[in-house]
Amino acid sequence: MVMGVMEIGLAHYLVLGAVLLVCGLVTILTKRNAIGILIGVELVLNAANINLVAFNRYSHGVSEGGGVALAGQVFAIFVIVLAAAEAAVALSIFLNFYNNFTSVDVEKAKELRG
Amino acid sequence: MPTPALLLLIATLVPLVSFVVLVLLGKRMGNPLAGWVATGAIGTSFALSILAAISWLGGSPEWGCGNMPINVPIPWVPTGWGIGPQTKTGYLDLGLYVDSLTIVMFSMVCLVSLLVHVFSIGYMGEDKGYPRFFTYLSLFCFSMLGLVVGGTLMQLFVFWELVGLCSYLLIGFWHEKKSASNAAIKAFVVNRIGDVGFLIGLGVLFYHLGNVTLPEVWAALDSSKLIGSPEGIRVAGIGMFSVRALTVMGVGLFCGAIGKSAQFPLHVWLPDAMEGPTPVSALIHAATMVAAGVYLVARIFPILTDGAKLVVAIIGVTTLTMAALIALVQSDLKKVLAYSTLSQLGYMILAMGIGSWVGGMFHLITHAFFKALLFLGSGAVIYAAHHEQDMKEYGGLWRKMPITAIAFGIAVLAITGTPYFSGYFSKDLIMAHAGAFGALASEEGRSGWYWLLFVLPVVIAYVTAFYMTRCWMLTFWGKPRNEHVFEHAHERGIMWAPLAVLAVLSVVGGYDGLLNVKGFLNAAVTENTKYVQMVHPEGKFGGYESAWPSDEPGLSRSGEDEDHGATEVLTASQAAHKQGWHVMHQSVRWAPLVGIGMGILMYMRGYAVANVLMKAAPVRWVHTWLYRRMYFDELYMGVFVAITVGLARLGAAFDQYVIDGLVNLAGYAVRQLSSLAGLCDRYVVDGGVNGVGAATQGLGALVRMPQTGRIRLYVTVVLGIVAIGIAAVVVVVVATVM
Amino acid sequence: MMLGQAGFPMGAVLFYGFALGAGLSAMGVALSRNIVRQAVCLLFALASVAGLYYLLGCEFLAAVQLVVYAGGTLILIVFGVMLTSSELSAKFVPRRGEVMVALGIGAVLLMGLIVGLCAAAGSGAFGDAPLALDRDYPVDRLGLAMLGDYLAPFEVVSVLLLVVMIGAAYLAKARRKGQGVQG
Amino acid sequence: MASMGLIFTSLAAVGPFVPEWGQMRPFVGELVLMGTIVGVLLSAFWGRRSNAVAGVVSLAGLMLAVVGLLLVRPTEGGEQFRGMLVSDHFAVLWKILLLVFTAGVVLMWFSTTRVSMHEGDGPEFFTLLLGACLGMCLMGSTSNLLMIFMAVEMASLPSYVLAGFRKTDRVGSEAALKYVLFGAATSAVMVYGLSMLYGLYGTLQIGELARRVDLGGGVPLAVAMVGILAGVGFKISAVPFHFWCPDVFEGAGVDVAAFLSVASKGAGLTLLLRILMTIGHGLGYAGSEVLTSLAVTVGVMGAITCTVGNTGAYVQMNMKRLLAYSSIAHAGYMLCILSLVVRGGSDANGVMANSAAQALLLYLAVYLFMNLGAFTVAGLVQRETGGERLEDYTGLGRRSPLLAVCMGAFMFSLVGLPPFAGFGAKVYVMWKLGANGSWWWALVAVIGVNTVFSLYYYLRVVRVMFMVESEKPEMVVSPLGGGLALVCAVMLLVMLVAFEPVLNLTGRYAKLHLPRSVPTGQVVAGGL
Repeated sequence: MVMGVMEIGLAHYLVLGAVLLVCGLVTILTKRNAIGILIGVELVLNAANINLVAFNRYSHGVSEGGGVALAGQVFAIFVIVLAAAEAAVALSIFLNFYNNFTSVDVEKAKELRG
Repeated sequence: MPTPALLLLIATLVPLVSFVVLVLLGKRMGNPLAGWVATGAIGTSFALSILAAISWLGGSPEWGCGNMPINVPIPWVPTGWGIGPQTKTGYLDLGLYVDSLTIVMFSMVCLVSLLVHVFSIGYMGEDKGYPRFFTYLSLFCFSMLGLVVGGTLMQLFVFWELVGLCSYLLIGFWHEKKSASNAAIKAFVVNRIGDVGFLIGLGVLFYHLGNVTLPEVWAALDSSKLIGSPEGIRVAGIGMFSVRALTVMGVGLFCGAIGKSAQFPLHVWLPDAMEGPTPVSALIHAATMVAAGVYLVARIFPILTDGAKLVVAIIGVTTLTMAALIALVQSDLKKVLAYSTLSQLGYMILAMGIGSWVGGMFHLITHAFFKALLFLGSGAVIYAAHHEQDMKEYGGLWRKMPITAIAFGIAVLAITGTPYFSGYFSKDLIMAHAGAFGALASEEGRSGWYWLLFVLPVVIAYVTAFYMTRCWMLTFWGKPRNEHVFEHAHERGIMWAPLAVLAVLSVVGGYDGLLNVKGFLNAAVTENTKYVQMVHPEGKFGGYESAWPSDEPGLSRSGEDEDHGATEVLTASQAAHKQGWHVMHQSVRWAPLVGIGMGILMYMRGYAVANVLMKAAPVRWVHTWLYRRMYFDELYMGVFVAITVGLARLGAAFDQYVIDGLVNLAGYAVRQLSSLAGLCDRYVVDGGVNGVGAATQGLGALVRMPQTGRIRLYVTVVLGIVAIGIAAVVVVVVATVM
Repeated sequence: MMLGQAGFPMGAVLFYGFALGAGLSAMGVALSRNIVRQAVCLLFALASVAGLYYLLGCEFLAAVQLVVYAGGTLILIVFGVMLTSSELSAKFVPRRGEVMVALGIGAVLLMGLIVGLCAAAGSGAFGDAPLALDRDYPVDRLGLAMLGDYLAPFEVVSVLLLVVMIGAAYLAKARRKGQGVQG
Repeated sequence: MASMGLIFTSLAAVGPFVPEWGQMRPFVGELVLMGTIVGVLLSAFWGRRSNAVAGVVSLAGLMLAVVGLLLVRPTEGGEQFRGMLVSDHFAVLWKILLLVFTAGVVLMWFSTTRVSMHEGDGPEFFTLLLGACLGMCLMGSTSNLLMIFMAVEMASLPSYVLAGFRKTDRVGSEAALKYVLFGAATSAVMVYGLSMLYGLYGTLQIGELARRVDLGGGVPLAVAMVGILAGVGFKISAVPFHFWCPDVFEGAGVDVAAFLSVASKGAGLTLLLRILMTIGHGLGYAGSEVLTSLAVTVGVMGAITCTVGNTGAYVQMNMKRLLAYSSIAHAGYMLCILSLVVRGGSDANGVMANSAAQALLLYLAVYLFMNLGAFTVAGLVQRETGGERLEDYTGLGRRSPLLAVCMGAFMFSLVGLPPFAGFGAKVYVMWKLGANGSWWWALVAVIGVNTVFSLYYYLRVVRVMFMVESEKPEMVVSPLGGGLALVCAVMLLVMLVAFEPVLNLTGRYAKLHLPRSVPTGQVVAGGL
């Protein structure tokens, strides 16, 4: 596959995915607000989704029988659903933490250690 | 299951039942019922063991000889490989093995245990841990008896650990005493070092053979097969077992015995183990458990290569010499006895090393009687003296405790090898074989150093007589050095009765006619040889016959050496054997007399003569060196502490390069170092245990360093590792592409 | 309809637009210190990614992304932000060292991934099947796949959502009266 | 009528998609669990007694599921639901163990937690518990990347809530926070890795994927491996993904900690085993470098994990934290087992690899009772004394001989000392590793050294219980709790005495359904 600048190929999507991944990870690492960390996780999941969809459309879009293969897209849909579920659980836990510590600063959470 | 095996099995289980009962109900039973329950249990075991012995003897026309050993293998864990037609192939077996040795050993353990139980009812009568004590004792009896009847090395190991556990519990019985719990930990740790060796040996054996049943192992790895094939033993269906592997295996297994029988260099735990109650010292740390090491060597004897045997002999002779020298100067009554135990165990181990199977086991049995007597006697003294153990505070006690004094005196005579006491027969047998070993070695043109294996024991025989006499003199003779102790001293019936029984045994234990221990042991050799040959026609109960004929010239015949030589054509080993007896009689004939005489002369007036001698500088130096137990504890301590400090420094250096956790760690390191400083003035075990502990703790501190409770640090560590990993892969990929 | 006509590279321009939107918003998320601003950046990032899905011909997925992700998850997050709003003004400033470490890790990862992925894509490790972009497909195929090949995960996710909702509702419920300190 | 017609028409349309009973039967455990969840939710209508009712309902459901699984014919194996799920012997035994264990946790809840729980919270608690259990069941029988992700999330999400279930408890909420953040991060990384696998090989089926694996993967393959290791390693708490474990165990309730210690780790290990074995089988076990590098990675990870666990436990004074580190150590031992799968190569049927499955099942079966028992005792002590620190165990030998003896048994078993089954399991593992020869001996050595390390802190508990006197009053132990602890201890004894039946049982179940392997000739060459 020729990779011209104006010819959009798989690699373009993968690089974008990598950028999102790294941004997400940096977010996870630097934020002290628990919700901020959750936002970072969402970015990482989006990176994975971009990969999945791009792979599906560029490389693995045809099943063995010649039909349409949808594995990547279906995977992406499930990831979106689970991200929503995970966010719900995480936020409820943050709220509970907030109730107990009156803060969502994860640096406050160091009573358990050693 | 044949009757003797069944009886012994039941006899083994009875103390277990007693243990369970005491665990559940011991506290409610209280004093003295709990003690009587345990005593009843071991009494039952003893009765059963006598029955077993009778049925064993009844099983053959002539007693002992000609019986087939009873081997009852029970397939346990399938392994998929292994040798042996006797059992289901490919199983790790459990089982029972009964031969004449088992019978003798079992009866001895039961008898001594019974007497110690009875004694303890008196001795421990006022202790608040009375039910707990008997609970432990019952567990110990079960474990020890299990060890004796166990038919596989695997089982030997399991019960080995169990007796170790009991020993640990009983040494630390008075755990509120810091020294007692330290001693318990020391014993535990030092024994584990030995056990590692045992496990390695067992692992090598099992890995190659897939079977650990005693007769199978003997038959497969009989070391006499090496005589024809110097490169190793070929085992059918398994392959070659090289001499080196055999030696490693043998020495590894022997390491277990080094730990348990407190041989050099792992001897340091036994003297400290005297922190336990005195009956425990008598039972576990003199008569039975520490002898288990010798028993183990006896059981693996046929598979020991010459190299391994030499190691055994050297360890034995080192221990017996060292311990006897240290015993010369100790002032704590129990410490003297502990070191004399070490020395006597050294004799037994030496006997095994030079091939005197019967001699070693014979000495084990007789030693059990007189050493139990010595300890129980000392227990009676200590009990009478308000738990004062220092001989400096005794003196003149025979007037208050005549029975104890006489019994103790008999034991002293037995251990010194005075003619016609039990120790005489067994010890002389060992030394005769040592002499023969030397003779054989020089005949084969080996180094003259082999004679040391004879000379040192002989010299130490004189020393033994001296220090045991010293012990008796300082305790019972002379003027009372502490009026308070003297006033308080008295005797109790329940405590002197076992002494009397043991005194009788100490006298008659060695005769051929009465207990006939030696006859049993000779029979065991014959039986095992026959049995192994039945299993594997080419096998032997190896090594023994190649050194000496099992029926050695008895004492009665020792005077008529010349006649024999004229009529028979002797094999080389028989000739050497005869020469051994000859040399031995020349050397040690006067040992008891000289030693005892010296002792009496020197300590007639208490410490007076000794104090004069101490004025001379070289003597004082030697005395201090010996009194501080040749500085072994300090040496071990130094090594452990050095390692600990080194590791701690390493850990501390590592810390500085990590951003987080530094604060936590600084505090930790300070505490660590301060505890190290406090460590320096303690004993070696503290040093050892804490050393290992601190090393692990140091590692633990490193491991827990990121565990600061900060979730972001956790994630950072994880992602950092991931990033490094991926970067590494990129580098590799790029490098391959380039 | 995907890549536009020959001549004007419509597809490429759209891609770069969405990609820049997604990338810059993501960086905004990573670098902003204000949680509200982060949430807004995330919204833009999600929308841009939806645009990319559309560009790739996955209209349904794009819709899901917008409805579920941007419309659901993000709203949840904003709720979370508001419920813990007493600290909105408080800036949790990370330590400089931590930021440096994070950026270091990020840089290493980014370089590694870009080099590695481009190399892999260039060498055809991801399969060199012809571009399937011009193959149109109706949404009902996706629906059939959900009830056919992917029936098991579909069912599992229903149970999962039930359980998770119960758990989340339990934890998020306000403290009841009389509920003392325990444990 | 019209609507009826519509329903029938739509049913007919959906018809082909509804799985047959034969396909569903191996998953009777999961089906019953789903039903039980509904039942537990209904139990909330009992009003004031709903806690106990919910507990009883879930207990009954778990038992029913076990019975259902026991009735599954051993021959029913294969891929079901279009390759999404796999049913085989291995999965069945794992599910039985898991369900029995969860039932044990429910019993434990009755004896330790029930009184301290608010009335009306029970249905939520058991819904979450059963939901997590369902996810862990699925983890044991999936060989599809999507299902792996689903199952891991299904197991994780309820666990996060469970960790913080005591809402007003500060440390509890802290534990939940850490757990969810750590878990979300690792699972996101895992999805990214899975996307790489999909991109490389164009399939979500591991069996299919294994046939296409080669070394050309380069960075994407490495990312994928790291991703899977992160996601599964988080469940196993393998180093370096173990950080959450001590904090969460300490902060969570004792019943939750017990549940996570065995179920979560076991599920992760079974999943990893299946992945490794499927890949190994797909590659034909022919000493492929991919497989070897995987096995070495897992083995090294296991060695490091057990060392970290054992040394970390060294100075812990909190019983739950100590047990957390101990569970990390045991996860390490079990990871070492997984490194065995690479040696399936010597024979086409993968008998060696099956022996790894057997060792894992055996270890799990033993580990289950050890940990259930130890946590039960910890819970009972906590309930009586209100404390979970080691000081609270002083003189336990006098205060409650039954608990102390049981705890002693668990500690001995955890060290791996006879006469408890922990000994047999450990020896068996070391032996299987040793029998493999070559570098596996290093693992045996590591396990040996670690056993020595672990001796100290386990025996310290025993020492505190029996050798330190205390003035504390005698404890009243609930018969249910004491009985549970006793049963666990007795099971440990019995499992060593009857070691062979246990071996036979695990051996019979240690068969995995594996897709056909590559025909010889296509195998990627390479040496071990």
